[in-house]
Amino acid sequence: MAAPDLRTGSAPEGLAPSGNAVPPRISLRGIRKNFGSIEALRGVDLDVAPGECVGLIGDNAAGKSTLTKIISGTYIPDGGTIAIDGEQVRFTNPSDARARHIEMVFQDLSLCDHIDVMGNLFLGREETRWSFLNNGKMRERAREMLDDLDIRIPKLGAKVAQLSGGQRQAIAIARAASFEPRVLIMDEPTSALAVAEVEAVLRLINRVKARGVSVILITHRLQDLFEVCDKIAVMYEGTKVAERDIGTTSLEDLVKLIVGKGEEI
Amino acid sequence: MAAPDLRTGSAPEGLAPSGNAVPPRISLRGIRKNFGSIEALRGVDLDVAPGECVGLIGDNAAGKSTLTKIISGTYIPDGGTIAIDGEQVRFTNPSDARARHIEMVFQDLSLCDHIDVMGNLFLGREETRWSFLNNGKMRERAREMLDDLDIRIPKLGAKVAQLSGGQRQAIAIARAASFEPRVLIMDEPTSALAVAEVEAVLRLINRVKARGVSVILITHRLQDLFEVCDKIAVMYEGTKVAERDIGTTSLEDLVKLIVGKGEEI
Amino acid sequence: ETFALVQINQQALFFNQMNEGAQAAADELGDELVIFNANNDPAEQNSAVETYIQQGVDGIAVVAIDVNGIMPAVQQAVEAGIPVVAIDAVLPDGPHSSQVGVDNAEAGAMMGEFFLDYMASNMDGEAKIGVVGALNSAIQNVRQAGFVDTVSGADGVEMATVVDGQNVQDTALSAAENLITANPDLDAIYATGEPALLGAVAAVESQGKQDSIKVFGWDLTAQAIAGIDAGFVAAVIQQDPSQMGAEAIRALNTLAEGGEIDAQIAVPVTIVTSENVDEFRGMFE
Amino acid sequence: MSVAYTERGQGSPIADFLTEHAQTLSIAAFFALCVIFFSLSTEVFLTSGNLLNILRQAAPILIVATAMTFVILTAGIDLSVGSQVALINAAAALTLAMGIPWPLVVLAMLALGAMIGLAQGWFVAYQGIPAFIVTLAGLSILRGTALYMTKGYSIPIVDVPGFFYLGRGTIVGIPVPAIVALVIAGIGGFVLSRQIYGRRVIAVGSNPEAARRVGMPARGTIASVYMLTGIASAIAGLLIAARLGSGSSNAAVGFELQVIAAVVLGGTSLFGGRGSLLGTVLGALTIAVIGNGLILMHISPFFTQIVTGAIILIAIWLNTRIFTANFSFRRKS
Amino acid sequence: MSVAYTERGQGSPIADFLTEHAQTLSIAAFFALCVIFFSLSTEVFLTSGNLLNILRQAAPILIVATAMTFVILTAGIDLSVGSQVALINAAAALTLAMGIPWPLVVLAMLALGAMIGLAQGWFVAYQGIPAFIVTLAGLSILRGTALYMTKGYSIPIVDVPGFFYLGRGTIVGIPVPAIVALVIAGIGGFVLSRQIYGRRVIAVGSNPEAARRVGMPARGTIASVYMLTGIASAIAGLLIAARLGSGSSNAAVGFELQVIAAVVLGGTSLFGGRGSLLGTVLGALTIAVIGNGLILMHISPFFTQIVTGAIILIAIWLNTRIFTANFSFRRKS
Ligand SMILES: Nc1ncnc2c1ncn2[C@@H]1O[C@H](COP(=O)(O)OP(=O)(O)OP(=O)(O)O)[C@@H](O)[C@H]1O
Ligand SMILES: Nc1ncnc2c1ncn2[C@@H]1O[C@H](COP(=O)(O)OP(=O)(O)OP(=O)(O)O)[C@@H](O)[C@H]1O
Ligand SMILES: [Mg+2]
Ligand SMILES: [Mg+2]
Repeated sequence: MAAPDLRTGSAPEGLAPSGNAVPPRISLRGIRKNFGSIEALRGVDLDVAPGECVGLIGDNAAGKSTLTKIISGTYIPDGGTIAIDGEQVRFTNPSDARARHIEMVFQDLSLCDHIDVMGNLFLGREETRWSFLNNGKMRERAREMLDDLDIRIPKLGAKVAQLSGGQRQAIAIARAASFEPRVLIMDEPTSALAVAEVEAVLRLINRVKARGVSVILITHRLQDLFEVCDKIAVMYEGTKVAERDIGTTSLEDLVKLIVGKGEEI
Repeated sequence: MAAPDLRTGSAPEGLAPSGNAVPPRISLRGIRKNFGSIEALRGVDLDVAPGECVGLIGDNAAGKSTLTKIISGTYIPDGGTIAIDGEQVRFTNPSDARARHIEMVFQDLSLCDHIDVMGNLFLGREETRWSFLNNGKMRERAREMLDDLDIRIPKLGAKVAQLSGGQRQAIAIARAASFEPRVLIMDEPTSALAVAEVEAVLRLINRVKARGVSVILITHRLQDLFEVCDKIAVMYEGTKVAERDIGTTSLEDLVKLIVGKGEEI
Repeated sequence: ETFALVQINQQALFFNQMNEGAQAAADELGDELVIFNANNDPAEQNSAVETYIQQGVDGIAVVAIDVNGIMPAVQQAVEAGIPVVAIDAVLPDGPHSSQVGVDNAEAGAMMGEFFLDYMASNMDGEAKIGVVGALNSAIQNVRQAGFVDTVSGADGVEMATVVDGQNVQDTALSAAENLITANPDLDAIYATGEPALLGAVAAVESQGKQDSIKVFGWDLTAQAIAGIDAGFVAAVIQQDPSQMGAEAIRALNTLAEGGEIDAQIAVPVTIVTSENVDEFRGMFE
Repeated sequence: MSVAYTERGQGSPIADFLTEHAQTLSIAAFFALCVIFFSLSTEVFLTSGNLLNILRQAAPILIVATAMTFVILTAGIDLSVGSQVALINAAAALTLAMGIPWPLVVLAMLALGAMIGLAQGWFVAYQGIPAFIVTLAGLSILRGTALYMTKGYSIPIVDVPGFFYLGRGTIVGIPVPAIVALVIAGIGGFVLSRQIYGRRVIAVGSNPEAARRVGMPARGTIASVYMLTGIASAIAGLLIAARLGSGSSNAAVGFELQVIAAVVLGGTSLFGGRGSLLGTVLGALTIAVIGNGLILMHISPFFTQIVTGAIILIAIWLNTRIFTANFSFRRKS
Repeated sequence: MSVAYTERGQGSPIADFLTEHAQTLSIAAFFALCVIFFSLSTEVFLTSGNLLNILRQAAPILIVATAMTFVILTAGIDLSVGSQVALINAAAALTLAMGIPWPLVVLAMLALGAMIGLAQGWFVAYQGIPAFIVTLAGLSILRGTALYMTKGYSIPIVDVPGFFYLGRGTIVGIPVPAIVALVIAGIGGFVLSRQIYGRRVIAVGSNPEAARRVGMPARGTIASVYMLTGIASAIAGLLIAARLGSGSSNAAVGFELQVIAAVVLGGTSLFGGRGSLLGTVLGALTIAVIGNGLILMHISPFFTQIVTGAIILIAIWLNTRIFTANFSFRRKS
């Protein structure tokens, strides 16, 4: 299964541990997950190298969100192994994953409606001085975080419940991308964004990739994949049915793979 | 403003009331809406003819969702008038709009998490016999409704909280489209759908248009507009800044209009 | 003059009759009377006394929930020159001017003696007795202790369970029913207060045990009189709450006019049985 | 690396059934446990007399808990039921004492209960005031009114055999209150699962804004559930009056918490949208059985409160730990 | 049909401020109204003696309501506070009667309160049992324990002047309990709005799953708020014991509902995530002022319950009708 003999401990970004091949940043083997009678995942393998962006596509209910939630510690898998930088790990809750700098943009966004924009941007990562919230410092950084995404949010003090769908999504993206992730998982991050904002997110992904961050991008906008991804994994009914390098595939090919009309290798 | 002298009463589908020009199915004039200090809408006019599909596009937070929620009776406008088939109306809550066969797919879907798929499909439109739920009849129709959308939902008895994002969205679409609407409003209905499902929704829109239903489609997937829309309205910061016939515009043109770099007529 | 009466609650007839007696006495003497209902919360009683001190009433009568806990407030009142008279619940030694009412422990013991006599003469000298109490009422705990201490050692008496009616009649009813089913051979029930007695009477009726169970208790009601008439209620201690209230107000009035009063003002109790029940019928028509 | 395009298998439907009904199953199991335990440890428990006793005692809780299930399903709460019972109890005794025929009194009390409930429901549904506060105020106002009407006297009800029959009579050996309670619970369960009204209640509790948007009479539905608790409290108040043969403002103190405990023990979520009436029935019976069993076991009365509380905690703990293994996060469930 | 691309204007920030703080403003206005009304209708109300009295009397509610605000912000509830107060009250009296020095007793009681709270919090947070049921069981168990310890009698506390000072003393003329209460409320407000702990409490109440996903110690936070009510109840129990000079299992009957009423009156939502401590303080003071004012006005005791309930209903009605014009739909707000 996963290369078990590699030494543990996180190697510096982009540097192989011992002259050897770089172990994948994330390596999943045989991941299974059932919800009651539904087999959401039926044994999925996936590798993501440092600085690589993997596009995860598939039909609705194929299990994409479930797979990424397992990587981020939100669900505990029923079977299979997860290795980070060659070291096998077991996440029992999301803070375990966060401790390893795995950040995720959830499909349902996971914002706190009663907290303002700034508070949501820093949720779980508050700047504090002796346990006091350092609002001044947070306000400064919040502006920077949002400007990166080209989004118009006039008031940082507004409660997020009152924002438009796109504004809310932008906040979730800014939050995940800003705290030096080593793995960034984005579950349909651009579904509610307008054209310019989508471009900004794609630019952002390319920027973090260049810093050595591994990215997993779930999206149904297949054309976007070609702008940022290095590799595409296709899921179908809880299994991974295909993997393609971006150079060797085309939009039509992917569409066929998704619906299951491309049944070869 | 709206032609006020046309006789009231709903004319049969697609038929002009008195040899004259058909009044628009929906006619908005000067719609304004404030939330606290935010001017969400600053006076918007919009006409939709029977059997016409209007694409409503614009940057995030431009006010698209707010405008459509006003048409569906969810919000009460602070100013302006709404006319349906030439008759001026005032909606005080969504059932008023529903009584006039205005159905809407909400951006946040508005599903009841604790109710199963079938129950959500028929929410507010339950089949009953002497106030008893007629589950048999509903089950039959539910399958039909979902098959139209090409979506895989194995169990009609599953609670919708457990479904994937795309499955949930499909339920909301099926619900709005199935009860003989005269106006169908869809707020980003395809954002979470996979490729094949998007095509199915677009086909569905063309089908209902052919039956004389007026459709308002909000989407950020601009290429889709060209497959179903007759007219595009562009919003910017709470106003409508442009309207285009589909034949006279292009993707690039629309992108410019959205971000405000196309400042002519 | 203005006097204040700080009451425990108004859910029992007992307290309301006390209020009425006090009101009548006040009217007769030309005084104003204000009544406060603490709804069983001891701290509320202290708050009320403090408020009346601020307002400068001329005398305070108090029926304490927490006999120790009321003392700081009594102290404050007396220091502010306002005389205090205690009714019913017996306060520990303190600066209050007088104690009006019944000694519940003694009356409980008296009922115990009555029960032993009754058992000897009417129950072949043997009886199994259960208690319907109200553990959240200190006064009723005193009544229970006075009774139980008297009867428990005696020959022929078997003590069954104590059940808690919580001073609520429907709770007392369920508890008493369960007491009866749990002890099919039960001969007698002692109920320590009005809700408990009401519950016990209804339970005996609902279980159809009128022939085998005799009820002893506190505080007459129409149902208790009906039970006496039917023969299964053997004896009820009847206090005279109305007179307690009246005596307290008269005492306060005397003090306000510069007179002197006794430290103990006793208001006697009567044990009501089928023999003397007619005297009390009028109160409940 | 080729994988066939295979469809997911159909997992066992039993697993789904268990997950779906975990709450009801677990309270049923706990109820059975209690019954077995008390049967073994006391002789009297399993006698028909005692069992009928339990049913009669549980009737008022069961009736009000049925209506309370609807209220809690809408994510509301009704703290005033105890006070409503007391008010009806007192009002019934007073009107009967005035010589009004008892069937008329019963009808009038039902109407009064419905009106009180509707008034509270109006504040909750149409004025948007939290149910907790409305019914807390109701608790105080209604108990005060009962007190005022009776002046603290317990009002005897004499010589109305027809009325007494309601509280004390039996039909083929089963106490009338128990029959009334079971019929009401049955109807409640039926309405909840099969009627459009039940669907509306669940929809409003699950997502009130969605219910409104699809054109359901959301406010009307919310107001109506308080009318249900009003009517149920009236019935309970009448049964208690008929059983005790008297009416008093002191009746049913603390009743609201018992009722809510029964509903929650039965697996209905206080956040609305999820619950079952069968669970409520089992919850109410469990509470009644525990109360009865502890007395039969001659537990010292000083311990009964402690033991009752502990048992309830254990019941719901088993419920969440053993039976609901997949219990994810509090609010979601 | 040309429209320029103009940006939205900046609306008045006052409108936002009003919407944001509508709840607190309205309870403040209602509080002011009550004060003015009672000042005009009774002479004694506005004397410093009476005002200090009100402060002293309100202190226990205020202290526990401060902690309860945190609990309710997490969408929880603590019904056991009254029983906790009674237990601490009784335990303090018993230990003082054993001759243990009072500072030691105070510390021990605080520790006991914290432990009881933590135990309940553990069930809620780590076992996923609804807070309503856990604390309802706690209500029963703790009150039963207090009853058992005191056997239903009240335990006198004698000759502990240092301890009495806590309940009866004054500092520059202000009662010690009032000072304690205001300090605690102040710290509470500060923690809630400025400290990371307050942020966590609000996040957990607003969306527990989101809080968990961003790596907040969601369970720990939930457990901790019940520890806060435990400690606050201990303080309240000690103050009441010191004020009354006795301990009794009957202390603080119905206290939980008063405390929750104060919190909700102050605008904190029972669905979690939204609330303010200033509102809670005003809510608690309003309840205390109404109680005091009605006594001063010599309202017949038969009416006080009715009037109190009605006033609370009116207060919250004004709150939602007049001040929160934009109040959309119940659950959302
Ligand atoms: N918490 C849950 N409980 C029960 N079933 C679940 C749960 N989460 C997911 N599922 C089921 O698992 C399957 C996969 O869901 P998942 O959300 O992973 O799909 P997806 O690939 O993300 O789809 P989409 O593109 O629509 O978002 C679905 O059939 C769904 O019903
Ligand atoms: N209920 C509300 N309360 C306060 N402000 C609101 C509310 N609803 C919308 N707004 C504000 O109105 C503006 C327009 O929002 P709207 O949701 O209509 O945008 P949109 O065009 O649909 O954007 P998107 O494409 O991101 O969905 C936003 O600034 C938003 O913050
Ligand atoms: Mg998904
Ligand atoms: Mg929108």
